[in-house]
Formats: sequence, structure tokens, C-alpha cells
Amino acid sequence: MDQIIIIDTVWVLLAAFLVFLMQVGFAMVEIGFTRAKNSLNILMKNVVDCCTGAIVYFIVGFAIMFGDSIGGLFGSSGFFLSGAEGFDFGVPTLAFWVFQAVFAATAATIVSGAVAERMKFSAYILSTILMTALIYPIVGHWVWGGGWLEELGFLDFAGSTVVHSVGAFAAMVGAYMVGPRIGKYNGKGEVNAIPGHNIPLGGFGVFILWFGWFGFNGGSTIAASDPGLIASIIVVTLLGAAGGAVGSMIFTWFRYGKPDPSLILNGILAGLVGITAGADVLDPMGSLVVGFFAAVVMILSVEIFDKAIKIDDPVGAISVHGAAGAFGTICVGLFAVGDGLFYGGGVSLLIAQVIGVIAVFSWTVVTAGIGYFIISKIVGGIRVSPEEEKEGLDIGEHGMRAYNIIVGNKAS
Amino acid sequence: MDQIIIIDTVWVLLAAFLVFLMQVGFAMVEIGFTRAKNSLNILMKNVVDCCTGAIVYFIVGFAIMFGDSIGGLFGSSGFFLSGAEGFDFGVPTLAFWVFQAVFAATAATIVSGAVAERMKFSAYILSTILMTALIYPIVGHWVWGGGWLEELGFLDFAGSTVVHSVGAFAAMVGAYMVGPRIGKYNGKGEVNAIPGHNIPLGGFGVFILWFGWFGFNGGSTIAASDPGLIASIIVVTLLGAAGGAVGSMIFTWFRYGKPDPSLILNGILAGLVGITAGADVLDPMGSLVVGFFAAVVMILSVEIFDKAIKIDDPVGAISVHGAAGAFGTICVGLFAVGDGLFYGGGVSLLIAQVIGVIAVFSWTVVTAGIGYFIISKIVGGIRVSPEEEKEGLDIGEHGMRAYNIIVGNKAS
Amino acid sequence: MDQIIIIDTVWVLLAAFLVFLMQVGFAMVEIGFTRAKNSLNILMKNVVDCCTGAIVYFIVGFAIMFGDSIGGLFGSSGFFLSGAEGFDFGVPTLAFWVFQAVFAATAATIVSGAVAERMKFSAYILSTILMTALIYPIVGHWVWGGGWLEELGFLDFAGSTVVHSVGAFAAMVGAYMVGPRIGKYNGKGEVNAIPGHNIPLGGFGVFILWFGWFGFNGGSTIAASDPGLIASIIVVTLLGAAGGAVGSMIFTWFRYGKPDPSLILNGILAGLVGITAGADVLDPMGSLVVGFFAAVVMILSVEIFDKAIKIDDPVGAISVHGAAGAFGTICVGLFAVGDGLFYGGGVSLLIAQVIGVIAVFSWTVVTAGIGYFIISKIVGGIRVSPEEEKEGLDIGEHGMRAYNIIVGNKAS
Amino acid sequence: MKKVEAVIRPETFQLVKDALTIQGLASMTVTHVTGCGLQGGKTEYYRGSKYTVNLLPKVKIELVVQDENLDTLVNLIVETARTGQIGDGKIFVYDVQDAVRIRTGEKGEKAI
Amino acid sequence: MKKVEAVIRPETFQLVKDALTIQGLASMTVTHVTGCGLQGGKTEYYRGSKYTVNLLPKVKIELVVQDENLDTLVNLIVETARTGQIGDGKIFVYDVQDAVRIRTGEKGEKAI
Amino acid sequence: MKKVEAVIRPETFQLVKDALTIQGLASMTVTHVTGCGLQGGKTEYYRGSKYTVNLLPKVKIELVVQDENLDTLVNLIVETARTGQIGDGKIFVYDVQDAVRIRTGEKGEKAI
Ligand SMILES: Nc1ncnc2c1ncn2[C@@H]1O[C@H](COP(=O)(O)OP(=O)(O)O)[C@@H](O)[C@H]1O
Ligand SMILES: Nc1ncnc2c1ncn2[C@@H]1O[C@H](COP(=O)(O)OP(=O)(O)O)[C@@H](O)[C@H]1O
Ligand SMILES: Nc1ncnc2c1ncn2[C@@H]1O[C@H](COP(=O)(O)OP(=O)(O)O)[C@@H](O)[C@H]1O
Repeated sequence: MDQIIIIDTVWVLLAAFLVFLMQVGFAMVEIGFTRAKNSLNILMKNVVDCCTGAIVYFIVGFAIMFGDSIGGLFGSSGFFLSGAEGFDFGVPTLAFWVFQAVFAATAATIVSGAVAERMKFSAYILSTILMTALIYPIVGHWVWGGGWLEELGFLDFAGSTVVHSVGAFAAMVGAYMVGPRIGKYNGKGEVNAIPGHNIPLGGFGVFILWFGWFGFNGGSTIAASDPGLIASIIVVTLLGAAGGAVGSMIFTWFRYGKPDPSLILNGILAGLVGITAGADVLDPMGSLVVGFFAAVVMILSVEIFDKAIKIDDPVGAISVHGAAGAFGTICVGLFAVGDGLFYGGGVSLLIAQVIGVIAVFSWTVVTAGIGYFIISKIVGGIRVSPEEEKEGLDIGEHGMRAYNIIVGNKAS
Repeated sequence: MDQIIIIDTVWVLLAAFLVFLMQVGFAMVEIGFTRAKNSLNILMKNVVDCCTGAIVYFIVGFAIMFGDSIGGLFGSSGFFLSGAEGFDFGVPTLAFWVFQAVFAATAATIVSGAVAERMKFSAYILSTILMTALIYPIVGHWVWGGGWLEELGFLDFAGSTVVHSVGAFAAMVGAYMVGPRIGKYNGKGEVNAIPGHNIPLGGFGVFILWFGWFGFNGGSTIAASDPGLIASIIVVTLLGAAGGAVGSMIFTWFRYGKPDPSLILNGILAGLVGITAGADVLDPMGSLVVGFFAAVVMILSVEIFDKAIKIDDPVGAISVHGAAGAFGTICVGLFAVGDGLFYGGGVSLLIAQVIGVIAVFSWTVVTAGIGYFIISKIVGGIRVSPEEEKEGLDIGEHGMRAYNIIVGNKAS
Repeated sequence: MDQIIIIDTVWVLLAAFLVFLMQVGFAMVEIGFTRAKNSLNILMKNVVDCCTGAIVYFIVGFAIMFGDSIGGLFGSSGFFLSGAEGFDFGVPTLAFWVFQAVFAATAATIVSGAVAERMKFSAYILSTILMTALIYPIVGHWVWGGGWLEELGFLDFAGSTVVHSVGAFAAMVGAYMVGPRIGKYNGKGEVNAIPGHNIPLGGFGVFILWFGWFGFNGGSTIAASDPGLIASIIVVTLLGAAGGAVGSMIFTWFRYGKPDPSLILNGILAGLVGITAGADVLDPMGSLVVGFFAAVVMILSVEIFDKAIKIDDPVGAISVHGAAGAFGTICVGLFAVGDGLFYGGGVSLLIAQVIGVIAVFSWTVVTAGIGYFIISKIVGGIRVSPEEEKEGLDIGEHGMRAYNIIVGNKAS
Repeated sequence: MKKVEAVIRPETFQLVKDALTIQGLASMTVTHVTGCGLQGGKTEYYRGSKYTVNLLPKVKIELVVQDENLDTLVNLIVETARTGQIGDGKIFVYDVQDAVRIRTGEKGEKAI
Repeated sequence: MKKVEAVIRPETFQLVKDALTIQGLASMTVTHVTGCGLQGGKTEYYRGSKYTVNLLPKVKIELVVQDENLDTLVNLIVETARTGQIGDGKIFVYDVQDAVRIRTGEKGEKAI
Repeated sequence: MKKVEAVIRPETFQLVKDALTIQGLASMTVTHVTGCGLQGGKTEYYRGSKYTVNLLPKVKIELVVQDENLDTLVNLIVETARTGQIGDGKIFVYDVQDAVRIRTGEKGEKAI
């Protein structure tokens, strides 16, 4: 008995470390896919969302997510981790908290990619507080904390919706409200591509994210005690990403004539986001299929947001985490071994999945919208001035350059 | 009983994650040691070999490597992981599979460095399929799947030969058949050095590879249940690499007058490749010695391939994984505590080791040669056009640049 | 019983891997925060301190640190790990050794940042040998090997003082004796800022260091058997760093008008160094507070060293590891749950902490001073020539450039 | 033939280029440079030390044009690159003795 | 004295340099630039959006030579840098009023 | 008006710039270039192969000045950039036909 808790704790903590490392993966992807003049600002946003996020989640978020439920809507105990003794998550409450805290930071950090290169640093910090104190924990409560969606039978094993879509939907609202980057659309509304300054760096970030994802999905059991299950989850995580890579490679090769590196990298992530909701109930073949099509959905979504909806998302966060996340969550209703429609399980799970996605979308869009509106009032607009945007936020927000060739600086 | 399986599974899965992370290490080394105009192509090759490789290994490779043996030559059951229940590897079959899948991807990815900057993307994908479906699994079957080399007493604990040399021998054939990069040799056949564009990046990759190697060797027990053994394996892995670094530092300092950073980085890898075959049977002192001389062998091999054999290998993959791998495998016959010649064990092990290396070399060179020949027929030559090579494969194969300073792009 | 050792060994080894990975984190921070012309030299210093360090610690260091104590001053058995059977650390001696070896390498590598861009490669290698053979192991013996400070009741759980301060104090002596970089101070003694050439790279390094720190603190229990304790240690490690980030953000925002990216990155590290001594006895709130103020102390220390003491420390190693380390060690006497002054524990612990810091400072400064003096005699001065320094140590020490755009090289 | 060398702000480059393209004067060579003039440099902080970045990033455009296009060109650049703040940059005009189009070997005005 | 400024393809640079070295005209200053001319730019895709890279990478070589070497030099560059495809680049020739070798202080033709 | 173009060692740039600032000649445009001249290149090793880096990093400074400042400027550069070793660099002087300050539209000498 005792020893199982030790093994479970070791597994959950190690998984949490891997999830934590995803922060640097996100930073690399976002910096690589944007322009050099904003690199430090993006780095700082990633640093601050993970640090502020952890603190806020410690003070408020965890209590709202896992505290005693008020009507299945939100939790109400455990602020500042007080009363930690009262909780029982199998592993020590602090171990469970660490795992949840890095999840919260992940949800928060998704936003930074979509609003990159133009949102004020101060506005971003406030939005991070809102995400980790309220928007994310409430959804978490609904699905994982004993809330109404859990009651309904909605399944989201490791958070395609709870973590990724919540981040992405908030990102969508943020990117919409802050507006497209100067120069992204020309007078006629056509897209001017703004290539990232270091795509290989983005690639390294994707590999690190994938590495972290093994912890993200593997640790979501909060136990190692069923070795067959965790092994299966890891297989799904490996093959889902591989399916996403191959899907995006083939799809872009046909569609644009060449295999597009930046979209293949996004395709891996889309595959991962896609299989995350059903990582415990997909079989290897199912994970390949879901990963493959999650990547295709993501690419179409990138085009739609870029060209039709005209929300400027420099790194594709909305499509990768939102579109592929919703797709993957719904796919659980189709591909879950046992309960999925394609596996002879009927439509009831599928319906629960659709309801869950809609509910989370509505909640996130509305609260994020109100949130950014209030933040805008507090800091006097969420967007930097056009001059600052043109010169780069590194100078404007931090008075420093990311890359320096040093000639001619003087003490002053 | 039960709990041991849990611990073993946790260990094997975590080790597999570390081995997986080696993919980004390889990508960094290969990108850093080549020119900026080919960075995306190399990144994509690394992405695709690991993703395609995992899928192919799921469909075919694993069955050939670990399925019921046909005459000790190849396996024949377990395609698509079907009949997974029938296998018994101590840990759950899926856990074992994940560990083996990332090994297969490692063998495949070694090739990309040697053929970098000139092989077609399509040809490379096909060669990866060949590697993970056939060339590597057959050797794996011989040595680890109950095949004839295992019968013979050939020892290769974690794959100096099975993984690294197979990758390197195939890489040698590929690099030979694709020919040297334009400009590598001048009219008189002298070497024109083509320095990599970001050596520190290569250094980061080497550290990450080393980190992954702890999983590579440590996990090859497929069990944590002998803590003294895994601890010893890790010590060997640490000291072997350290020996390789010191060996290459001293050797280049004497030979070229200065300690050569790129060869010291390669030296760490050579040390690691060298001790991998005997990681379970070397003692700390033995690992230092084997690592040290593996690095020296590697450096001499780099010179020979560059100047005498004239096979152009931009990152030194053939020498690091092939020469040091063969050297290390043979050293098991000398340094194995108990059975090694220097430890009073006679020559029988040594002879088995030599036979194993020769057999694997012959198999790999022949099949890879035939393979590239067929691939060349399929895709119309395995090499890009000289114009494309000069402009860089990033533009030619992917229509995109790795690094962008953005002025003057327009929608079109 | 048996199984607990297996779990403990798995935990300690995995923790050691994470600590090992900190080497690449250090390399990234130091390379990012300095100029491009010295990148390879810094990389090589990091490679060599970790490789030479491991070997030296194997031969000598470990014996001095954990061998039979001579009067509480130094150990005297276990050279070359001989007599390993005689030791009992709970886990296998080799597992314990690996964990200790990567700690020794960490202490050594701290020096390279402070003396970067001007110390000779040969002098640096010798100083590394001194660190890992003598300076660090002696302190380690005092505090962790049954020595006199342990007797006294001095607490330094994971090495704020033993590892970080020892590295930093030696770094301070080295940086002082090698002198400031050319151009750091103008004729009037004013500081000329010399910005690092790739700050985002430094940021990635900080994230990787933080990741490694989970192993650094978590593994210092040398056991997983108290899951509540290791979970608590990880929470402290997460919140301490977060506190450091927020502390440095707020402090620099007030002090310099903008949140300073390079100091926020240092602030995370200062937070981590700060909570390391008390990671097992701090509560979450205490870790936030200690992390926050460790960052403030670090920033003030950076200013003092730069402007008043005028020791040139390109990456802030002295302030991050030394000032924050001493601060954090003393804070154990204030914030330790139970024994700390603020938690009703009286002043006896506080006094022990202060004595420990002073003793370690004195020992390290004196031995490092003598050491560098002798090294200077051996290699003819520890500093490269002004010409070499201006051109960069990459060319001078290694005959190679870190970054290459290749036109116009010729065989010769 | 004249060579017009304009050192302008990176931010205004796109505007200038678009304007030149419309006028059919789009043949140019572009270099990333740094420069200082009246613009005194910017005070930044690095790790607690104030310092002045004397050399600010600029874009240098070089265009070789026929004499009759000179004024149009100069005026166009002045109009599109001006923000009115110090640091807008300078235009310098030089005489060109000859031009050769490498592809065809054509010389003189035809080569531009 | 004349200054020859050649903007050529990066791919041909090595050939040009070798040819110049053989002729003993190897003193030069080289800059990485981008440019556009007749060559309309290249259409590339980025994340599903087509776009034109108007400015393509080029290498600018500057050589100051004595008047009598001018023709040899120009011809040599034209010959070695030509591929016949649009984008081969241009050569411009300017008059140089004076040259100084910093090391010795020598002026004029001796300084080249 | 004259344009002074100095190709110097990166190491000496700061000295030159300080000297020019003191003389009030601090308006300049700076480019990172590579170059070769008498300085034969440096032999380096890469992975066991000896090779010559023919093109060494240099800094190019361009300053447009009034005719009367020409000599002061050239002398100042020669003095501060000289180390006496091969590779110190060269100064070239060109005639400038016109200058325009973009911010104000001023032309000629006033614009410098
Ligand atoms: N005399 C000069 N010679 C060379 N370049 C110059 C000269 N004057 C200005 N420049 C270039 O023009 C840029 C802008 O000049 P500045 O004086 O700051 O702006 P403004 O013309 O608006 O006063 C400088 O950064 C420098 O690159
Ligand atoms: N009038 C010009 N002024 C300045 N640079 C030019 C001019 N014309 C061409 N160039 C430079 O030469 C390069 C090649 O010119 P392009 O017209 O594309 O080739 P081609 O000469 O073969 O027609 C351009 O990218 C640009 O850098
Ligand atoms: N004729 C020339 N044309 C253009 N640039 C030149 C010329 N001669 C020298 N340079 C530039 O000056 C730099 C230094 O010249 P070099 O001949 O090596 O030094 P020194 O003048 O001391 O003999 C070269 O690297 C090159 O950039």
C-alpha cells in the first residue's frame, strides 16, 4: 500500500517536471516563429505567466478548481493550500498540486503566442492572473473537480479541452481584441506573411513540447499503479504526434506543392493536442488516425483564421490548441475503445463531448472578453503604440535588445 | 511481484522519454555543424525519420525484430502490435515497444547527418522506411530478438553495434552514393573545410544527447530491479563520455596545436557510443579507458574518411557511430569484467564480438546499397540538383528560409 | 525493504540526470550573456569542467568528501571508488556517487561564467581540478560528510552554500585576480555595459536550470521513501523560483523604470539558490518570501560588484550563487518551520547558519586565492593577451569560430 | 548616371520600397547598417548599468538611376521616409561612371 | 583610381574570388546585402500564405583598383559571375579621389 | 562634400569613434563587412582539416563631411586605427554630389 504511494508520487512529480519543461518549449516556438525585435518580450511573457501563474494558482486557482464544490460550478476551499490535509488525491496533496500548477501555467502560456508582438506586457500579466485564478480553474472544476460536466459523462483525460482549448479560446479573444500586427494585412485585406526569424528554434521547441507531453498525458493518471495503462498512454502520445507530422506533411505537400516546415511542426503539436483528451481510451490505430486528422483540421483552421476571420495569430496557437483540441475532444466520442461510436458505443458519449466543448467555448470566450475589456480600462489599452510596435517591444517594454553585436556602446 | 513491474515500467518509460529527447539533440548537432541554408531541411529530416520511423516500426519493424524467430534470422509475428498479449518482456509489451521504437528512430536518424545538405527529402524518407522496417530490425533480431548472434554469445548491451553502427554503416553507404557536397574537394582532391554555421548549437545538442544516453543505457536493462546494476551502468555512461572528452581534447591539442571544439564534442559522443555495448560489464576504470580511445579512433576515422576515402560526412556520423561503435563493441571482448581478455576471460568473447561486427557491417552495407539504388530509381536520383544545392535545400525542398530578417515581403 | 531501495535508486538516478542537464543550462546562460567571439571557449569550459570534474571527483574528490573523517575536517578513504562496498548511503554507492559527481561539476561550472571572456583555457582546466579535488569536497565533508559544521547543527539541505556559494566565492576570487574585461570600465572607472549577444538563449538556459533544480533539490533526500517530503521540496522549488522572478520584476521595474529581462532571468536563479538550503524545511509561503528577497539581494549585489567593488562578472554568477546563496542559507535560521527564528525556534540555528557561511567563505577565498596564484605560475599568467581578448578567445584558444557564414574559405 | 544612397529608419523601409515600386524605380541594393548622427543614441539599461546605444539600426538603400530620374527619386524618398523626428536619415548622391549588367554584358545606361 | 562595386549571386562569389586572386586583384571588401532588380522576387509559402520575397540575398564586392586594371577586372567579374539567368547582378564603377593605407599612412595609388 | 570610407579592424572601432566624437565628426554609418588585402587570411582547423579564412571581419565606417574637414578626418582615422600590423585597413575618399536631410528636406552642406 505505502509503497504504491511512493511510486505514484515519484511518477507524478517526474511527470510534473516534464510538463514544466514545456514552458521553454513554448518560449522557443513563440520566439522562433516571430520577429527578432520582440524576442525578449515573448521570453518575459513566458517567464511571467509561469511564475505569476504558479503563485496565483497557489493562492486562488487550486481552491476554485478542487475545493468543495458549490453546485458543481466552482470549488470553495483550499486557498493558499490551507486545509491540504483534508484532500485525498491518492498522492500527497502537494504532489498533486505541483502537477496541477504546471497545467495551469500551460493553459496560461498558450495565450502569449497568439497575442505576440503587440500586446502590452502589463496587460499580459493581468490576463495571466485572470486565466490562472478564474477562467481555467472553473473549467477544471467542471471537468476534473467533480463539477457538472464530469457528472454529465464528458471525458477529457488530460485536457485537450480543459487546458489547450481554454488557452486557445482565450487566445482567440485576446488576438481579436488586440487586433492584427501592423503590416499583416495590406490595404486590400490580403495576408502579408510575416515569417518567423528562427524556424529551427521553433522546431527544437516542438521536440521539447513533445517530450513534455509524455509527462502531460502519462502523469494525468496521477498514478503509476496500472503499468499497462500508462504504457498505452505513452504509445498513444508517440503515435498521435507521429500521425500529426505525417498528416501535415502529406496535406501541405499536396496543397502548397512542398512539405511546409512550420506547418509540419504545428502538425506534431496538433496531433498531440488531438489525442490528449482520449489518451487513456484510444488504441494505437485510433491515435494515428486522430493525430493525422487533427493536423489537417489545424491547417485548414490556420487558413480560415488568417484569410477569412482575419484574426492574426503569429504562431497558430488558436488552431493548434483550439481547433485541434475541440476536434480531439469530440473524437473521443468516436474513437474511444468501448464507448466511442466507431467502436460500437453509441452516440451518448459523442453528445456529451459536443456539449462539453460548446460549454467551455462559451464560458471562456465570454469571460476572456469581459476580462480583456476590464484590463484594457486598467492599463489604458491592451496594445502598445504603433511606434513601439514598429521598433519592437524589446526596446519599448524592456529597454534591451535580444541579440547584440557590440560596437559603440558607452557608459552614460 | 506486482510492484516490481510497476517500478520497472516507470523506469523503462522514463528511459524511453530520454531516448526520445535525443532526437532534438541530433537535430541540433546536425543543424549546428552544417550551413544555414540547409537548416530547415535537416530539421524536417529529423522530424520525419522519428515520426515515420515510429509508424513503420509499429506496422512492421517490431514484428521482424521481436516476433517468433524464423531460423534465428528474422521475426515473423506482432505486426501492428497484434498479439501483444502473447509477448513477455517483463514489463507490459506496449512499454517495451515504446522503448524499442525510440531506439529504431535513433538508428534511422544517424543517417541524416552524413547525407545532409544534398540528399533529396523524398529519398531520405524512403531510406528511413527501409531502415526501420528492415535493416535495423533484422540486426536487432540477430542480437536481441533471439537470433543467431545472440546464440553465438555476441554481446551488445545497449546497441553500440545494433543501433549506432547500423545507422553509421547505412549512413556511410548513403554518403558515398550521394557523393560529396559541391565545394568539399577542390580540383586537386584537397579538402575544403565547410564549417558549420552554429557550433554552440551543436554543443547544446551533444549535452542533450548525453542526457538522453542515460536513458539509452540505463533503460536497456528493461528493469530497475537490480539497483546496483543500473547505478553501475550510469557511472559507466558518465565516465565513458568524460573519457571521450578528455581523450579528444588531449589528442587534438597535440595533433592540431589547439583543443578542437567540434572534435571534442564529437569525442563525447564517441566515448558514449564506445561504452554502450559494454555498459553493463565495464567497470569505471574500463569505461574511462574505452571512452578515451573511442574518441581517438573517431578522430583518426574522421581524417581517413575526409582525406583518404573521401566520403563527405558533414557531422562525422560515420566515425562517431560507426568507427567508435565497432571499436567499443570489440572492446567488450577486452574489458568486460569477467569475460574480457584483459580481465582474464580468454579470447572466445573477443572472437564473438569481431564476428558480430563483421556480420552487421556486411548486412547493413549490402542492404543499404541495394536500398539506395532502388530508391534512386524511384525518385529519379537521390541527390538534389546543383542549383538547388547551391541555393540551399530549404528553398528548394521546402520553399522557406530558416532565418529571416524581415523587410520587403509582400502578399502575392 | 528491498523494493524501497529500488525506488530510491530510481529517484536518485533520475534526479542526477536532471542535475547533469544543468550543465547545458549553464552553458546557454553563459554563452547568451557574453559576446559571440567567445562562445566556443565558454562552451569548451563547460564541457571540460563537467568531464574533468567527474574524473577528478572519481579519483580524489569523493574520498575527501565522504571517506572516513579525519577530525571532522576531511575524508580519507574511497579513492577511485575503491572500498565502495564499505559505504552505506541507503542507495547503492555508485548511485550516490553519480548524484554527488554531478553536484561537484555544478560547483565547478559556476566559476566559468564569472571569469568568461578572458581567462586562459589551460588555467581554467587547472582551477576545475582544484575545485573538484579539494575546495568543494572539503566543504562538502564539513556539512554533509560528517564534518564539524554538521556537528555544529549547520543546515544546508541541497547546497545553497556547499555547492552554489563555494562555486561563487571561488568565482569571485578568480574574477578579481583575472581582472575586468578590456572596455568594461572607462578611464573614469564608470561601467561600460557589455551586453550579451543572445539573451533569449540565456532564458532557455534558465528554464533548463530550473528544470534541473527539481532534481537538485528533490534528489538531495537520497530517497523517495517519504513522498510527502519530496512533494513539499518540489513545491518549495517551484514557488521559490516564482518568487525570485516576481521579486526581480517588481524591483527592476521600480528601480530602472522597466522590467529588466536579464535580471529577471537571474532573479529566477537567485530564488532557486535562495531556497536550496532550506528546501526541506520551508513552507510554501516561506519559499515565496525567501525567493523574492533572494532576487532583490542578488540585484543589489550585482550593482555593488559592478560599480563599487568593480569585480567584473559577465553573467552575475557571484551575486546569483554567492550573495543569494549566503542569504538563503541564513534565511534557514529565520524561516525553517520549527527551528527558524520567525517560526518560534530561537536563534541557535541562525547562529549556526551564520558561522557556516563565514567558515565556508573564508576557506574558499583563501584556498582559491592560493590556487589561482599557483596556477598563474604554472601557465604563465591566468589571462590571455589583450590581442587575443580583443579578437576573441574562440580564435585564440581554439582556432575556430562559433558562427560562420561561409564564403571564401580555401583548403590550405 | 547617379547613385542615390539613402540611410533610413527600418520602420519606414517598406513604405519607401512600395513607393519606389509604383514609380518603377524598384532596382536597389539593401544593407542593414547602424548609424549615428544628430540622434544622440538611446539610453538603455543592461543589468543595472545605464548605457547609450550610440549606433542605432538603419537600413541603407542604394539605387543607381539615370540622371533624369534623380529628382523624382530623391523627393519620393524624402516624402515617404520622413517622420519629422530626429533620426529620419540622410540621402547622398554620387556620380556613377559606368554600369554593367552581368547577365548580358550591356554597359552604361542600358544596364541600369 | 576607380572603385568597382559588383552585386552578385552568393553562389558565384567563390568563383569570382578565385579568378580575381589568380589575377592578383584580391584586395576587396565584401558585404552581405539583399537586392531586387528585374528579378521579380521569389514566391514562397509561409504557413499557408503565399508571399513574394522581393529582396534576395546577394553579395556585394567592392574593389578599388588602378585605372589600368579597371577593364580586366570588370571583364573578369562579368565572365565568372554570369549564369545567364535573371538575377546575375550588376557592376557599378565610381571615381575614387584618394586612398590611404592606414598601416603606413601611404596615400594615392601606392595605397591600393 | 566628400565621403570618407574607412575599412578598419573591429578592435579599433571604438577608439576611432571616440576620437571622432571629440572632434565633433560623429555622424556616420557603420557596416559589418569582411575583407581581404595584403593580409593573407588566417589558417584555422576545422575537424582536422586545415583551411584559410581569407575574409576577415572588418568594420566599414562611412562619413560624409565638408571638404575642409577632410584632412582632419583622414588623419584622425589613420592615427587611431593604426596598430602597425598588416590588416589595419584602408581609407577611400569619394566626391559627393549632394546630400539631403530627410527630416527637414535641407540640401547640400547644411544637410550633413
Ligand atoms: N555625415 C554623415 N555621414 C554618413 N552617414 C550619416 C551622416 N549623417 C547621418 N548619417 C546617417 O543617417 C542616420 C540618421 O541621421 P540623424 O542625424 O540621426 O538624423 P536626422 O537626419 O533626422 O538628423 C545616421 O544614423 C547615420 O547612419
Ligand atoms: N539600379 C540598381 N541600383 C542598385 N542595385 C541594383 C540596381 N539594379 C540591380 N541591382 C542589384 O543587382 C541585383 C541583380 O539585379 P537583377 O536586375 O535582378 O539582375 P539582372 O541584372 O540579371 O537583370 C539586384 O538584386 C540588386 O541588388
Ligand atoms: N583595394 C581595395 N579595395 C577594397 N577594399 C580593400 C582594398 N584593399 C584593402 N581593402 C580592405 O582593407 C582591409 C585591410 O587591408 P590589408 O591589405 O589586409 O591591410 P593593410 O592595409 O594593413 O595592408 C581588407 O580586409 C579589405 O576589407
